[in-house]
Amino acid sequence: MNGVAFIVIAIFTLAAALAAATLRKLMHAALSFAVALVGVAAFFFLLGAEFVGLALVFIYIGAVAVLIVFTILLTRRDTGKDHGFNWAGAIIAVAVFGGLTWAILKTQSLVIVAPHTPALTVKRIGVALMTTYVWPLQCVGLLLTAALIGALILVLEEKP
Amino acid sequence: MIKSIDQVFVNAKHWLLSWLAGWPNWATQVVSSLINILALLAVFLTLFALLSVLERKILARIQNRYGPNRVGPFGLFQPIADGIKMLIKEDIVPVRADKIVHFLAPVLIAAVAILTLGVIPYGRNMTPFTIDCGILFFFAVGSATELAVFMAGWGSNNKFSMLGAMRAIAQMISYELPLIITVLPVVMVVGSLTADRIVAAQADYTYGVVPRWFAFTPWGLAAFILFFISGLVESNRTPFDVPEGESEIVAGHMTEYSGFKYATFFMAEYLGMFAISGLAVTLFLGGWHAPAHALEFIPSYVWFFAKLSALLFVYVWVRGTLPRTRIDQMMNFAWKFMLPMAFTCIVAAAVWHYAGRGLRGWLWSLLVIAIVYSGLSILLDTKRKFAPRVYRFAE
Amino acid sequence: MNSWVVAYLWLIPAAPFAASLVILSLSNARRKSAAALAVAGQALALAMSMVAFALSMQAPGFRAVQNFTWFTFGEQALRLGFVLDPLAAAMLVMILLVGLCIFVFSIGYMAEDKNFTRFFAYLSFFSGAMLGLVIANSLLLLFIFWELVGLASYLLIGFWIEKPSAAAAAKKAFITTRIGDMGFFLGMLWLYGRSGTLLFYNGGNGCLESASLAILGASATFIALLIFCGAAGKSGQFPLHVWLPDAMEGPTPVSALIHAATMVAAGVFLVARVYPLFSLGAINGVTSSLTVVVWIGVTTALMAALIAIAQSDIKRILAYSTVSQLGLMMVSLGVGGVAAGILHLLAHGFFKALLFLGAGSVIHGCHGEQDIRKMGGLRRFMPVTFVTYAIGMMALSGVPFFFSGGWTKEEILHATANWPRSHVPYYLMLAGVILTALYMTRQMIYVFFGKPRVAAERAHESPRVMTVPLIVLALGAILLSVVLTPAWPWLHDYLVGEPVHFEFGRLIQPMLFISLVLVGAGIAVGFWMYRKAGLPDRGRPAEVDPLEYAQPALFRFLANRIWIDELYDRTVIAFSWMAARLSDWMDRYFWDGLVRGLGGLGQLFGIFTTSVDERGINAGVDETTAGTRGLGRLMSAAHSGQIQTYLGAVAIGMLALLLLYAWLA
Amino acid sequence: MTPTLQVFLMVSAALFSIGLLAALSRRHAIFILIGIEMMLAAANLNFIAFWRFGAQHQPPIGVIIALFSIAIAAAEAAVGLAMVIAVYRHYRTTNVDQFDRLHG
Repeated sequence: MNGVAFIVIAIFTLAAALAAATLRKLMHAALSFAVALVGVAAFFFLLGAEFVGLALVFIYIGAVAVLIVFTILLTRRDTGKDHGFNWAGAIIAVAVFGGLTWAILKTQSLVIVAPHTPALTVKRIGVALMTTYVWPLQCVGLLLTAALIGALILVLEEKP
Repeated sequence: MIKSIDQVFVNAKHWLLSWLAGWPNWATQVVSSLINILALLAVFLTLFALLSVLERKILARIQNRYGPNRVGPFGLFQPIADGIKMLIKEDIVPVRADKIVHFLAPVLIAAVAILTLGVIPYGRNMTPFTIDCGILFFFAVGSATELAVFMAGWGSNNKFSMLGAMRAIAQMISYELPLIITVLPVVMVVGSLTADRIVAAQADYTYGVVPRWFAFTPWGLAAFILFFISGLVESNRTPFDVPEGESEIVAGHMTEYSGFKYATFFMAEYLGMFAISGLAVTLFLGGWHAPAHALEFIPSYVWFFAKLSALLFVYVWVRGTLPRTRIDQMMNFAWKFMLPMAFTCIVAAAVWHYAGRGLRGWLWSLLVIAIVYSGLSILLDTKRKFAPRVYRFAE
Repeated sequence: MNSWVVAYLWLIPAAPFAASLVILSLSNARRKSAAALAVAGQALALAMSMVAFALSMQAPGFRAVQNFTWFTFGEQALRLGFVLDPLAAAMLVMILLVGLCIFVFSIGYMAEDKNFTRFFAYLSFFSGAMLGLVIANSLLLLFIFWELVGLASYLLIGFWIEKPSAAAAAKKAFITTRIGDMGFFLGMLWLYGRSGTLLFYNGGNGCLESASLAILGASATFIALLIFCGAAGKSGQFPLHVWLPDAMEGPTPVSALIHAATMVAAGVFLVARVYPLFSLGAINGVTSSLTVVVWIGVTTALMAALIAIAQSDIKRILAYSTVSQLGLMMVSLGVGGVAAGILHLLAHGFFKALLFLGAGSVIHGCHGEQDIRKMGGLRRFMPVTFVTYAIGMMALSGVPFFFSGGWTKEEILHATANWPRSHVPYYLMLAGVILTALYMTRQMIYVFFGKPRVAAERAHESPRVMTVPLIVLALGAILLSVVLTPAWPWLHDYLVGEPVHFEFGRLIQPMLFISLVLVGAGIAVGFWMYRKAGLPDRGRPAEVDPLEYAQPALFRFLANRIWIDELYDRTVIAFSWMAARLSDWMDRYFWDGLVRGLGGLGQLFGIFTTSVDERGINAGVDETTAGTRGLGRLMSAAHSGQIQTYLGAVAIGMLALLLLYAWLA
Repeated sequence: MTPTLQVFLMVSAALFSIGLLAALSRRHAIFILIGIEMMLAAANLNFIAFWRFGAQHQPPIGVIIALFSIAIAAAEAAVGLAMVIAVYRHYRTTNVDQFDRLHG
């Protein structure tokens, strides 16, 4: 397929992700998070699931990133002070990464090349969503409205 | 012969590509997309330049004056003058501003604008970037503008720009919803997200004269109008240009920008306008189809750009006539009128489809829209709607 | 032939009942209307029974039945009914005639009593019940009226409720008759059980008709004997006679009506009514039940007659004479002379009522004095009473010819004579006749002859309202003999249901002479023994009774009613008292102990469970809770509240799983 | 070298652990949310990778689950951020270490 593209995108996303995790400034971290997500979307494009990639971009960058940025804005009073870095967390994260890689490398069955697949059209996804997975779709709709209302109530400030 | 004229650009491209027969496959792909990009940029930058001056001339004519006519014949070289002006101005960056974010903002916003242009079919098989879910791509990328605007506001470390950015984002988010929901009926009726299929669906003509454009169906017209209004808001154009309202907060999130960065902002705004109206044309005005069977002989791209310029004229016309709306009026209008109407368009489209897509469907969907519209207008009686403005100062 | 009379037969008992109800509702002051109502009720009933009597005379062996359903339970219907046959018709007439005379007499006798109206209410109630009993066609209906009669007798005996002796006597009467009635009731149940119906005559399948009698078979004798217990109780036969003499506590008309003519006769009537039960399977007229009846009758007659001789109370003598006469009737029924028994019953009803009313007017005259030893020579002061009393005495002792008593007694003797089982009853009955004559002459001499003693000074003749019934009854006692003579035995044949024909030849019967001799002997002995009664004679003080002087031990034995009451006290009363104490002891100690023991057991169990609960379960639970709380506190220390520690823990957990997986695989 | 499933999984594991790193090591509340979002994105990557490399089920189950998980992640992010704001209003700080009212 496109090894080169894969490598480029991989490096790009991981770098952005690492930046998001380690950058001092909160705003930069948030923005690099957005960039990392674009990387992940690129991965999805690479894997042939354009729709999901676009959905990811649309939802995450369109909404979540903006939300994060807004939250940073609303909690401005102490963004200046750096809360410091907790090394124990880093060690655990590395350990987990080690464990995961060990597990992945150990299982040889994963070493397979992507079979040729018919292009995933939005129609197939649409049909699947609307027939077999119509209930989960409704539930997710319900969940989203509930989350919306919940978030609003949480943040709603009673006028004095 | 007509066909060859119609396909002249496409053939040109193939001709160019034929030069690279021996190169590996991915290389030819890269080159072909490069060609597309260059063509796209060329066309739309010239259009940008043209429009900037035309806009000022039309505005002037509306205000009963001439507008720029000193530079070149009828002031046509005015954009070049502006361009040069912008380039040679000093690029001031606020001291404690967040330099990276400050710098990246205009870049991102321009990139996004150009990206959205890539999906629109300008003529018969003249779509620069054909992917399965074209419209979704358009909106996915489009949504990055909010982030860019925020970066601009945040990066310039200036209260006014921050406030301007907040207002712009609030405005754009509120109108993003109606924008997308009005697109839904078209996608639903056509059954696909790819722009080409949408345009193809509007090819036929009823009774040979009336084209099957969606704009001529009741729900299509309503959706088109709503889409157009949301387009105005998305590109921060006149009735809704609160963010950079000169009288209130200087240039909104663009206050701290000068020189070339400001030019890019300005360009991005226009490109955004082209993209939105281009999409409007593809979705509702039958893309590059001729308005009547008889006029088929005129090449497709001519029709596309004709319709595009008509819409742009309306943009400028609107800018010239309507006063600026208050931010809370705009918000109420979005949530209380636009959104319900957008939903009714979907229902109307469904009714239109199930009532047989013919005259009967036409009447039924008209009825639905009329009922909801009148109901909403009664409900949102202006006297009561605009509650006294509550001044809440930022904590 | 159910003419309208039979259909409205129930009106006869209904009239006195209605009268009694109305009188009860009147206040005590309305004396005149109460008396009028009672007499009217009686007269109406008499008229109707006259009509019924006329109807029953149309054909020999007349029987008309009027049955109706009282109520149905499930598909079983309980049927009652009224019957009109010679036996019932005769009894109706006798009861009403005697009753009417007694009602009129008691108007005078009870004049100064303050509960005058209540007395008449009870009297008419009693007569209504008695009439109902007589015409009942179902043993159940008969039993119902039987009980009402018992109730009436209780009310009337205990009429003077303020007198404790009267109340005790009423109670005693009621209880002894009830003991008998229990036997009657059992018999009735047994009969119903076997024959399925209590109707006497029901067109072929009544319990007294041949169809169901055949079903009864051997049990008929036992049923008969049980029913005889009721009869014995009510008619004062040997074991259950003790209440009759004490019943003299009631006013004299009551004694006259109830304890002479009607109620006591009910027992005999009952035996006569259910005679087929007694005589089922009779071998030439003798069945075991009938023999029992005979021997009971004989013992009662002799015993009562002997006791009567030694009594000093005028009414007690008559009471014992009634008991002995009833014994005689039972004997006659037992030996098979049903008609003779009934005849004697009817005749006895008239002259015994006469005697009682005579005694009543004597008592009234002597201002309530009942002890004959304080009376004497009253014949000069109360001539009418004396004459009617003498007629009654003659009839009672059985002087033949003019007096009805003679004829009926003679017939009974004739029937007892040819009783196949044994001749002893015959001879004893002869002795009975002598004794009867003896004690009656004793009484006559004591009361009417000799020198007037203490109570006699202010004696005066009773008013006309009392003497007229006496005269009527006396005439009745004499004229009745017209239909009783063997020459024209109209009443006998009427009862038996054979056509009567006049035959002069049969007038003189050998039995006539025997009875003449016996009665003469009796009177002679009486005169001889008691001519000096009440006067000091050859070393005998005045007030001492000649028999007592002659045989003091025997006299005292008889005077005390041969110690039967004391016997009962010692046996029955003692026994019941003992049974009461035993059940009290059982209840107090045995059952109570048992229950208290169970309670104790429960308490014990309670104590046990609480202790287990306290030490075992609670302690255990407390320990575990303490343990868990400690563990909880330990665990909570791990929760630092920091979100990141939790997230770290999750990650470490995942790692541990991976390691475990690695170590396992 | 065309990328095999294993390599994809390596990348998503890396992304996941970077997310974990962000969530664990940074004391700022919003970092935790960013960390979580990254972990979720890694999971989605896994879904799509397995869908692409695995047996082609007729309804593209991997894609659909990825879609749903994106939607849910968005909802979760919204509520999470709302909570961060609410907590900030109460604590006047976003330093996670100081949110320890629920300690043992």
